[in-house]
Amino acid sequence: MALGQQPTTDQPSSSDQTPIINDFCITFSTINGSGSATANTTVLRALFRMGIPVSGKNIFPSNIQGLPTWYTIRVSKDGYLGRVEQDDIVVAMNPATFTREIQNLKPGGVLLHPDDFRSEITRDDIITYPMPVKKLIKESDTPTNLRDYVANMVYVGVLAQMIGIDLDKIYMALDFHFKGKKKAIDSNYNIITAAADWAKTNLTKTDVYRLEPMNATEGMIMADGNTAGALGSIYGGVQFAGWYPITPASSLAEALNEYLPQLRCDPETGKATYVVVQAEDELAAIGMAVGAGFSGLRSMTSTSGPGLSLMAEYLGLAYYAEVPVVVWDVQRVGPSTGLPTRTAQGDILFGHFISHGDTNLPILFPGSVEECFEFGWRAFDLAERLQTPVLVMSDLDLGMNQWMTKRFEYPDTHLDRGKILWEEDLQKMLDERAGDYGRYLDVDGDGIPYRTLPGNRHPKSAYFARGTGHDEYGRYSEEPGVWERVFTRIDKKYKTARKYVPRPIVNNMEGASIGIIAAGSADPAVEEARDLLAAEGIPTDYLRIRAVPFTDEIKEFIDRHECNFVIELNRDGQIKKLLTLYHPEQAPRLRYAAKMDGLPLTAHWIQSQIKCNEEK
Amino acid sequence: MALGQQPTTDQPSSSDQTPIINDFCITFSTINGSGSATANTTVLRALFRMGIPVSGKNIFPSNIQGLPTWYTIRVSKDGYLGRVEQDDIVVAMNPATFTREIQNLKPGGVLLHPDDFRSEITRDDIITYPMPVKKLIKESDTPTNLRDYVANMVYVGVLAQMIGIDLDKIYMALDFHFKGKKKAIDSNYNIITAAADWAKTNLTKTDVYRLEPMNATEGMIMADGNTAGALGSIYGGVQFAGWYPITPASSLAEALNEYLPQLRCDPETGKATYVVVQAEDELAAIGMAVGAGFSGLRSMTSTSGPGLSLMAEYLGLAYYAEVPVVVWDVQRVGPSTGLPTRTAQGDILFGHFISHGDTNLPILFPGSVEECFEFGWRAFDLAERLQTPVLVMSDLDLGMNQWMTKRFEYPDTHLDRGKILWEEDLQKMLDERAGDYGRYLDVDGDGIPYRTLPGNRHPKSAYFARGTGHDEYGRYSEEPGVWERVFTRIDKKYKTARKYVPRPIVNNMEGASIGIIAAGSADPAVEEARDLLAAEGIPTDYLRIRAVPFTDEIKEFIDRHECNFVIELNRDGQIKKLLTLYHPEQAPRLRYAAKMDGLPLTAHWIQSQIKCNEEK
Amino acid sequence: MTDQATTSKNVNLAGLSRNDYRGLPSTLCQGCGHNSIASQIVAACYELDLVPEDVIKFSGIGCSSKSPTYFLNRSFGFNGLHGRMPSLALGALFGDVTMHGIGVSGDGDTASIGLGQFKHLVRRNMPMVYIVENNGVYGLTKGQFSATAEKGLELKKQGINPFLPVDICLEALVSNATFVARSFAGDPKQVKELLKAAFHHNGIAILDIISPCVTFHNLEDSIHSYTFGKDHEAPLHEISFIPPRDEITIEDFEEGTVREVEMHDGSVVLLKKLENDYDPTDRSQAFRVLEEAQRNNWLITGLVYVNTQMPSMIETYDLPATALNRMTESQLRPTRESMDMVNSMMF
Amino acid sequence: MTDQATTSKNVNLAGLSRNDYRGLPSTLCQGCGHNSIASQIVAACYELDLVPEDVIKFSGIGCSSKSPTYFLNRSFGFNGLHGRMPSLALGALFGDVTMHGIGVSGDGDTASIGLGQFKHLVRRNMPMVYIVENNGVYGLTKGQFSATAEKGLELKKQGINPFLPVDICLEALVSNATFVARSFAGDPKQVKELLKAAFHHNGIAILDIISPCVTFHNLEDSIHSYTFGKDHEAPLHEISFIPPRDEITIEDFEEGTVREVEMHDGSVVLLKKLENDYDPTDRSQAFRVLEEAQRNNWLITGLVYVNTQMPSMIETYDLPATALNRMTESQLRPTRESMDMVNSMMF
Ligand SMILES: Cc1ncc(C[n+]2csc(CCOP(=O)(O)OP(=O)(O)O)c2C)c(N)n1
Ligand SMILES: Cc1ncc(C[n+]2csc(CCOP(=O)(O)OP(=O)(O)O)c2C)c(N)n1
Ligand code: SF4
Ligand code: SF4
Ligand SMILES: [Mg+2]
Ligand SMILES: [Mg+2]
Repeated sequence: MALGQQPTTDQPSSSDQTPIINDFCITFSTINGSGSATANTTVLRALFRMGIPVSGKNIFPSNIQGLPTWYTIRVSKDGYLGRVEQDDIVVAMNPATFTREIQNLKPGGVLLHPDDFRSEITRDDIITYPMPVKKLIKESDTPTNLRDYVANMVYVGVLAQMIGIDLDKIYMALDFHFKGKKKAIDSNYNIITAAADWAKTNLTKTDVYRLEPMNATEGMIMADGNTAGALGSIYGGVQFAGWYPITPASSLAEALNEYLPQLRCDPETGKATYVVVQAEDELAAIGMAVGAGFSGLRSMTSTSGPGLSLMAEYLGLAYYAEVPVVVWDVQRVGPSTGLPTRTAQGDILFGHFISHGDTNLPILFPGSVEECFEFGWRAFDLAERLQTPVLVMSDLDLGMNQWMTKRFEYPDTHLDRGKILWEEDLQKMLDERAGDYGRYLDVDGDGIPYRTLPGNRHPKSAYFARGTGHDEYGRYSEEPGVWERVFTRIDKKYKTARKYVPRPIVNNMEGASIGIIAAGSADPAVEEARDLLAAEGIPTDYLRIRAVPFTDEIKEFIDRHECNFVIELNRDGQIKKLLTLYHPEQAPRLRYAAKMDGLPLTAHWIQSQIKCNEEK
Repeated sequence: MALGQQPTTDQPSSSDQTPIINDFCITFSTINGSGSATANTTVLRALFRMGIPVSGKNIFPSNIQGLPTWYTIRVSKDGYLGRVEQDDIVVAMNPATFTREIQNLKPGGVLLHPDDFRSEITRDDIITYPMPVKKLIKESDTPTNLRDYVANMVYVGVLAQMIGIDLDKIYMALDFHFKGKKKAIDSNYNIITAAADWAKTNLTKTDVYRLEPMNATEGMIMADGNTAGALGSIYGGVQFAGWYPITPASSLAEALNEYLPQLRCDPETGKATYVVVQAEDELAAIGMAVGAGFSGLRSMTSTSGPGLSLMAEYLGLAYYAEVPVVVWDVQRVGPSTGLPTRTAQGDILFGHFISHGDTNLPILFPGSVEECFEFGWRAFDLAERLQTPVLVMSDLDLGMNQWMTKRFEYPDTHLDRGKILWEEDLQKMLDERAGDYGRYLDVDGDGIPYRTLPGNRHPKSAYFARGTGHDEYGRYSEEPGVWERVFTRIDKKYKTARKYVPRPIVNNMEGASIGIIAAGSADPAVEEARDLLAAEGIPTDYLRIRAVPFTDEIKEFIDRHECNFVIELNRDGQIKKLLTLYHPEQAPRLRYAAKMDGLPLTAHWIQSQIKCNEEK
Repeated sequence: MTDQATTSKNVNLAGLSRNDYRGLPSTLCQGCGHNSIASQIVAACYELDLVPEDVIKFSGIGCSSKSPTYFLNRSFGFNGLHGRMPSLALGALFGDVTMHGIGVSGDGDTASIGLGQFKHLVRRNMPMVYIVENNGVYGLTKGQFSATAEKGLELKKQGINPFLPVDICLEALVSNATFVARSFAGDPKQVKELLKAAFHHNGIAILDIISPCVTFHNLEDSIHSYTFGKDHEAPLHEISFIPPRDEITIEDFEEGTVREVEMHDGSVVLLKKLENDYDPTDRSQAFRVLEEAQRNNWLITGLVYVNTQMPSMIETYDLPATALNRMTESQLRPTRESMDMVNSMMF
Repeated sequence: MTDQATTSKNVNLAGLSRNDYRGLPSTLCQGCGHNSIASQIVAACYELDLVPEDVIKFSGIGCSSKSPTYFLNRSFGFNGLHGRMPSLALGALFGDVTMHGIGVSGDGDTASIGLGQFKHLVRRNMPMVYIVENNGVYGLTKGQFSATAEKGLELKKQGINPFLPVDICLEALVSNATFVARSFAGDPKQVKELLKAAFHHNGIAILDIISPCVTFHNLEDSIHSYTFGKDHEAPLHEISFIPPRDEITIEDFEEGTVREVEMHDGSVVLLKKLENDYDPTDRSQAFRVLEEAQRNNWLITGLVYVNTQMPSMIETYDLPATALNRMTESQLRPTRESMDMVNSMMF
C-alpha cells in the first residue's frame, strides 16, 4: 500500500492480541553523521530511568557521513542484554534501507517512518505509523542549521507516545546529555513533546508493544567498556599512556584524556600525576609505554588488531627484558584492516604467542563493562607483579556500546607494585645477601626477580636492560647455559602467574551434562542461550574464562563434562585451540562453535549450535 | 707443565692404542676478525676432497672483531653431520679461551697452540703440539699487513702434517677460495707447506687421530643453506626481492645479488629479469614484496625473527587480500634481539598464526641444504598456487654453516604460476561464464580464485585490492554474510594446501615402537641418535615434517606409535603444540624434548632424552 | 590545447569519454576537500588522454585513502596499510614499468605513521604521482591531531596541539624529491594543471594539497580550512601544462612574463610570473621560499621545485622494455645446463 | 675552567674521578670511530661534574648502539630495538624528569629503519642528547649501505649505491630541532665541547658525528673516512663551553672575535669566529649552510643551529618537580569518595 496516510482498517489490530510488555527490541535506522546518536541514547537512557533493563548496540559503517547505520535498543524485563536477530519496532529514517527494514520486522511488528517516504510497503502483517517530520520541524522555531539534527527528536516523541516512554525521564536523559544546558535541552524537548502530542491526536495504537516502569535498574549505571577501562586504569594509578588513534580503541585513550585531569591532579600542587602521549604510530606508542614501564611508571597503551600487529617486536622485548606494561586490545574484525567498525574475538592466539621466539603473554578477558573497570586496575598489578606485558582483550561490542552494568566498585586491594627496590630496599637486600644483588636473580624461587628503577641513586642500583642475551646480573652473555637458565626462569613466571590471575566464573545448573565455555563479550548471549536450552530441557553448566594462563578450575570443569562447547567470535576457534594446547588430555572433550560476521553473537544461534550438535 | 717445549716422555703415547680413523672432531679456537675463516674452510674443503664426510660449524659472537670464535669440523666416516659435545683436537689460537679449550678436550685429545702461549696446561692426559707461529711467519716473506691473517695458515700446515691432510687437496681448496688468483694461493700455500715441513721434522705424533682418503663424497657438494635457498629461488624464477640486512639471513639476499646477474639476464637483450631492493626496514621489505606479488612477480623477502615480527601486519594483509609472497625466516635465538648469531627453531607458532585476526600460513621446513635449494623454487609454486604468503623456516645452523650435501637438482616440474588470467584467458572465462568474473570467486570449488594482474589491458580485468571487507568481486562490503562467506572460502585454501605441500619423510626401523618427529636442521642429530639408540636395542621410527599444513601421513604415524617424541630447538615445544592443535585426538601420544641454548642439537642429547623417558 | 580540442566531440584522443575515468560515488562527507581532488584527477587523466588500464592506484588508510575508488574505475588499485603505501607501490610498479602510478595518502598516513616510508620512497625517486590530501587531522578516526596540525591549534575533544607541524614539501625537498608542489583543494584549476605536469614527470612527484576536513577541522583561521585558503592562497605563479605534441605559440604570451620548464618527454610546464619571478629548478631558492612560508604561516602554492635530470629508480635498474610480469618460464628459469655450472661453483 | 680546576686533584666537583665515568672495555673494532666518541662522553660528563646516577643511557641496535656499555657504568641504560630507541627514551625519561638522557644511535638505526621515530622525537623537542655515530654503513651486519651512504659509493660485495644520502642535520632542522650539530670523531676536542653544550640544552640536542667504520667503510675519498675528515673538516667556529658557575673574563678574547650563546641555565657556548662569521641562532642561515655543504660535499662541523627559547616536551606537560616514578598509592589512586562521583557521571 502507499505510504503517507495511515490506514485504519485492514491492518492487523492487536486489540484481541495480548500486549507484549517490556520485552521487545527497537531499531533506529538512520544515516550516519545525521546526529541520531543523541536521539537514540536519549531513548535508551529514558528507558533505563524507567527502571527497565536495556542495552543498546550501534551497527555503524567505517565512514563519517552518509552511509546507513543502525541503533538497536533491546528492552528486556528479564535483563537479557545480548543481540537478537529480528526487530519488533523499526524507526526507519533512511530511505536507502527502507525496504530492507520492512523485511526484517517480525509479523505484527511496528514501522515508524517519515510520512514523505515514497516507496511501497510490501507487507500487510505489520503496523505502520507515518510521522510528519518536516511539518513538525517547520512548526518548531528551530534555526535551519539545526533542523536536520533535531529532526531525530521527532521520532523520539512519536515513539514515546506510542509505546509509553515517560517524558520526564526523557527530560532527565536530555539534561544529562546536554550537561544541564537549558537552551539545548528545551529546544530538543519541545520538539519531542510536540511530536508526542501530534501522535496522541493523530495516531491510533494498533500494536502490542508497551512499556511499564519497573525497578530492575537499581544500583546500575549505563556505560561503555572503553570508558570503564580508562577509569579502571585511572584507579589503577596509570601514569603513562602512549596511544595512536584506531577504531574501536580510540575512545579508551580519549576517556583517559577526559577523566585524568579530574581525578589525578596532585591535591597539593595541582600538577598532573600522569602523562598521555598521542604517538606517531603504534610502534612508537608501545615503545613509549615500554620505556615508561622500565622507568617504573604504571604504563599502558590501547589499540586494536592492526596496532597490535605493529607492537609484536616491542612486546617481545618487554617479555624478555621483563618490563611491565599493559596493552588493551579492543578487538575488531580482522585480519588486516578487516571490518574496523565490527566486533570480534580474533586476536587471541596471535596475542598470546606474539613476537618471534618463545613467548606466552598473560591475557585478561573482561566479560562486562564493570569488569572492564576492574581489569583496568588489576592489569597493572598483574604486570608489575609478574614483570611482563599483560594483554587485556576487550572488543568493539563491549568497548563502544552502552551497557547497563553494576556500579564501578572501588578496588578492594592496594596497588601491587611487585618487587621494586628503592635505595633503602636495595641496601637492605645487599646487607642480607652479602652484597649479592642481580636484576634477574630469582631470589624467591617464584621466577620473579627484583627490579631497581632509573632514578634510584644507590650506586649499586643501575643495570643495563637489553633484548640481547644476559645473565642474572643483566650482563651481556652468549653463553648457551646462561641463555637457557635465564629463559627457563622467565617461563617459570608464567606458572607463577596462575596464582595471580582472576579465576573463571562457573555457573552450574541442576543435572547439566553439557559444559559451555566462553570469554569476554560472549557472556550475555551465552547466559540467555542457557535459559533457552534449559526451557527445552537441556540444562548446561557454564564456565567463563577470565584469564590466560588457565587455572585448575578450567581443567576440572572440562573433566566434569563429556562434552564442552567453546563459544567464540572468530573463525578458527582460538580459545578452543588454546585450551587444547594447555590441556591436551582434555582435548577430546572439547567442541567449539565459532562465528565471526562482525555482529555480536545471539542466544538463538548458540542455542541452535548446541542443539544440532546434541541431536548428532 | 710449562708450555713451549714439546715433551717426549710422560705424555700418553698412542703407540699401544688403536688409531682412530676418519671419526673425530677438530675445533679451531680463534679471535673473530682475525681472518681464520679462510684457514678453517680450507681444511674443511680439503677433507671433503679427500672423500671423507665432513661438516663445519661456526660458533661466532655478535660482534665484528676481537671476541672468541670457534669453528668445529666433524670428520665422520659414517657421514654423521650433527654437532658433538666434546673435542678430539683443538687448535687453540686464542689465549683468552685457552684454559677452557683444554677442559673441553677428550682424554687422549690433541691440543695445537702457538708456542708463545704462557699459561699452564692443567691436564696431562692430553697431547700437545706447540707451533712456532711467529717464527714461521717471520721466515716467510709475507708483507707485514698480511701477517696476522696468514698466521692462521700455520696451523693448517701443522695440522695437515699431524693428521694427514693431502697437501694437494689443500691446494685445490685454496685455488677455489682465491678464485685461481695465483699470488694469493701461493703465499698461503707456501706457509702451509713450510709449517707442515717444520712439523714433520720437529714433532713426533703421539696421538691416535688419523685421516685416510675415502670416496664417500662422490656426487656431493659443499654449500650453505642461504646460498642454496637463493639459488633455489633463482631457479624458481624469483623476480622481486625486498630485504633488509639481518644476521643470519643477510647472506641469502647477498647470494641473490651475487648469482642473479650470472643466471638471470635476458639472453637476447642482456637485461635483468629481476629486481632486488635493499629496503629501509622490514616493514618496507615485506611491503615491497607484497606489492610485487600483487603485480604478478615471483616475489620474496628474507629475514630473521625481529624482521618477521615487523612483517606481521603486512602478512595479514597479504593473507586476506590473497597475495602470493615467499618469506624466508632464517631463525636465530629469540625473543627480541636474543642471540643474533645462534641457532633456533623458535618462530614457528608466531609465524603460523602471524597477524591479528584468524590466519594460518603454510610453512616449509627445509631439513638439509639441498632441500633449501628445492624449497627455494617450490615455495613460489605453492604461494602462487594458493595465493597466500608462504613461510620458509630455515635457521642459522642450516643457513650459514657449510654442509656436505647432494648436488642441487634441476626442478622436476614446470613453474606453477597458479590461476592467472591474461587478456585472452579472461575473455575466455567471460565467454564461458556469461560475463561473470570476480577476483574472489571460487570457480573451481577448491577455494582458490582466479587473479588478473596489473598491466592486463582487458577493460574487465581491473580490481581494487584491499585489506578491508570485500565480496567475491572485490567490492567493498561490510555485510556480515559477505565477510563470513569470503573468509570461510579463504580458509578452504588451507585445506586445499594439503594437496600441494611436500609430504613428510618417514624412516622406519624393524620392530620400532617409538616414534620420533622433528623438522628442519634437527635432522642430522636425530638420525645419528636413532643409530645410537638402535645400537642399545631401542629401534625407532622417524618422521620428518617438511610442511604445515600437516598431511595425513603425520596423523597415521602418530597413531602407529604409543609414544611419539617431538624433538625441537626451542623452549616451549612449538612443533608439538602445532601437532596438538591440528590433531587433538593424537595429543595424548605426543611427548616432546625441546632445548634452546643457541647450539645445534646433538645426537647424544636426543638419545639421553628418549632413554630417560623410556626408563620412566 | 587538449581542452578545447577534445571537449567539442565528447571523447579525448584516447577515444574515451569523461565517464571512462569516473569512479564509484564518493562515501566521503559532502564538501570534503578530498572529493574535489578526486574530480580533478578524473579531469586531468581525461585531458591527458591516459588509458585507465595504463594507470595503477595506491593508497594507505584514511578518508583520503578511500578516494582511489572514486576515480578511474577501470584501473587496478591497491588500498594498502596505514602509512605503508610507499613500499607497496614501489614493489607493485615493478610489475609493469610501462604503467603510471598514482598514490593518494593523507597527512596522518604520510606525516605521522608513514613518514619513514614516505621519505625513503622519495629518496629513491620512484616514478609515481604521490598526493597528500592534507587536512591537519585524522578524519576517519574522528578528528585527532595529525603531524601537520599547526602548533596551538585547538579542536573539540583534542585540546591544544603543542607541536610544530610537519611540512610535507620541506620533507620531500630534503629527501631530494625531483618534483615538489603545494596546492589547495579550493583551487581546482591549479590542482589539475599540477596533476598533469606530475603525470609527465620522470620520477616521484609530490603534491601536498591542502584539503579541508569540513567535519572535524575547518576553522576559519586555520591554514587547513577553505576560508583561510580562499583568503590567503599565494600562488608562486600561474601554471599550465602543455603536452608534448602541442607546440607553444609564443605570441600567446608577452615577452618575459613566462617561464618554461621542459619535462623529459618534451612536454612543457608554463609558469606565468606573478609579483616576483620564481625559478622552481633552483633547490636553494625552494628551501628559502618554504622556510619563509613556514615561518610566516603563508599558504604558498604552485610548483615549488622540479628536477628533470635525475634518473628515476626504475632507470637505475637495467630492465627490459617489456613488462616483468609477462615473462615466461623460459625467461625466468635458468637452463638445465646451467645446473652443473652452479653445482661446480659450490665446491 | 673546570678542566684546570679539577684535573689538579683527580676528582671533579661531584667528587668523582674519571674512573667513575668509565664503562666496560669496548668490544668494537680497534680504531672504530665509535670508541673515540665513547671516551669523549666520559670526558665531557666528568668535566661537567655530572653524577652518573643522574644520567640514563639509550641506544638502538648496531655497533654504535653497543657503545652505551662502554661509558657510565653507574648509569641505568636500555639497549632497545633497531631504529626504535626514540620512543623508548621518550617514555623512560618521564619516569624521573630530573635525569639527563643520552641516546647513541647509528646512521642505519636513525636514518634507515628509524627515520620516522627520530623525526617525531625531534619534533616533540624531548630533552635529551641524541648522538648519531654516522659511518655510512651497517657495521654490525657487515658493511651494507646505510641511508647516509653517499651516491655512487662502491663497497665490497655491495656494488654501487644509487641513492642520495640522508642528511641527519638537515632532517633534524626541518623537524624543528632546537640544537643541531655536526662533528667528526677525529676531532675529539670539538666532540667534547659540543657534548657539554648538548647536556646543558633544554630540549633535544642532535649530534651528527661522522664516525668512520675502519672495517667496512674507510675509503680515503669518502666523507665517512678518517682521511677525508682530517683533510676536509671545515669547522664553522671554534667552540668551547662555559658552565653556569664560571663567568667569562672578557679579556680572554679579542673584541668581536667571539659569539656567545647563552643556554637556558646560564651556561654559555663560546664560538670563536673563523673565516666567516656564523650565527647558529638563525634557522634560515642554517638551512643555507647545510644545503650548500650538501651540494658541494663539504664536511662542515660545529654548532649548526640552536634555539634556547622553545619549551621542551616535558615543559608542555604540567608535571610535579618530584619524580613520577616515586609516587605512592595515595597520589596514584583517587579517593574512595571519588568513586560515587564517577559512577554518577556515568548516568
Ligand atoms: C596500523 C593502523 N593504525 C591506526 C589505524 C586507524 N586509522 C585509520 S585512518 C587513520 C588516520 C587517517 O588520517 P589521514 O591519513 O590524515 O587521513 P584523513 O582521514 O584525514 O583523510 C587512522 C589512525 C589503522 N587503520 N591502522
Ligand atoms: C628489526 C631489525 N632488523 C635488522 C636487524 C639487524 N641489524 C643489526 S645492527 C643493524 C644495522 C646497524 O647499522 P648502524 O645503525 O649504522 O650501526 P653501525 O653498526 O654502523 O654502528 C642491523 C640492520 C635488527 N637487529 N633488527
Ligand atoms: S571526516 Fe573529514 S576528511 Fe573524512 S570525509 Fe569527512 S570531511 Fe573528509
Ligand atoms: S664494524 Fe665498523 S662500526 Fe662496527 S665496530 Fe668495527 S669499525 Fe666500528
Ligand atoms: Mg588527514
Ligand atoms: Mg652505521
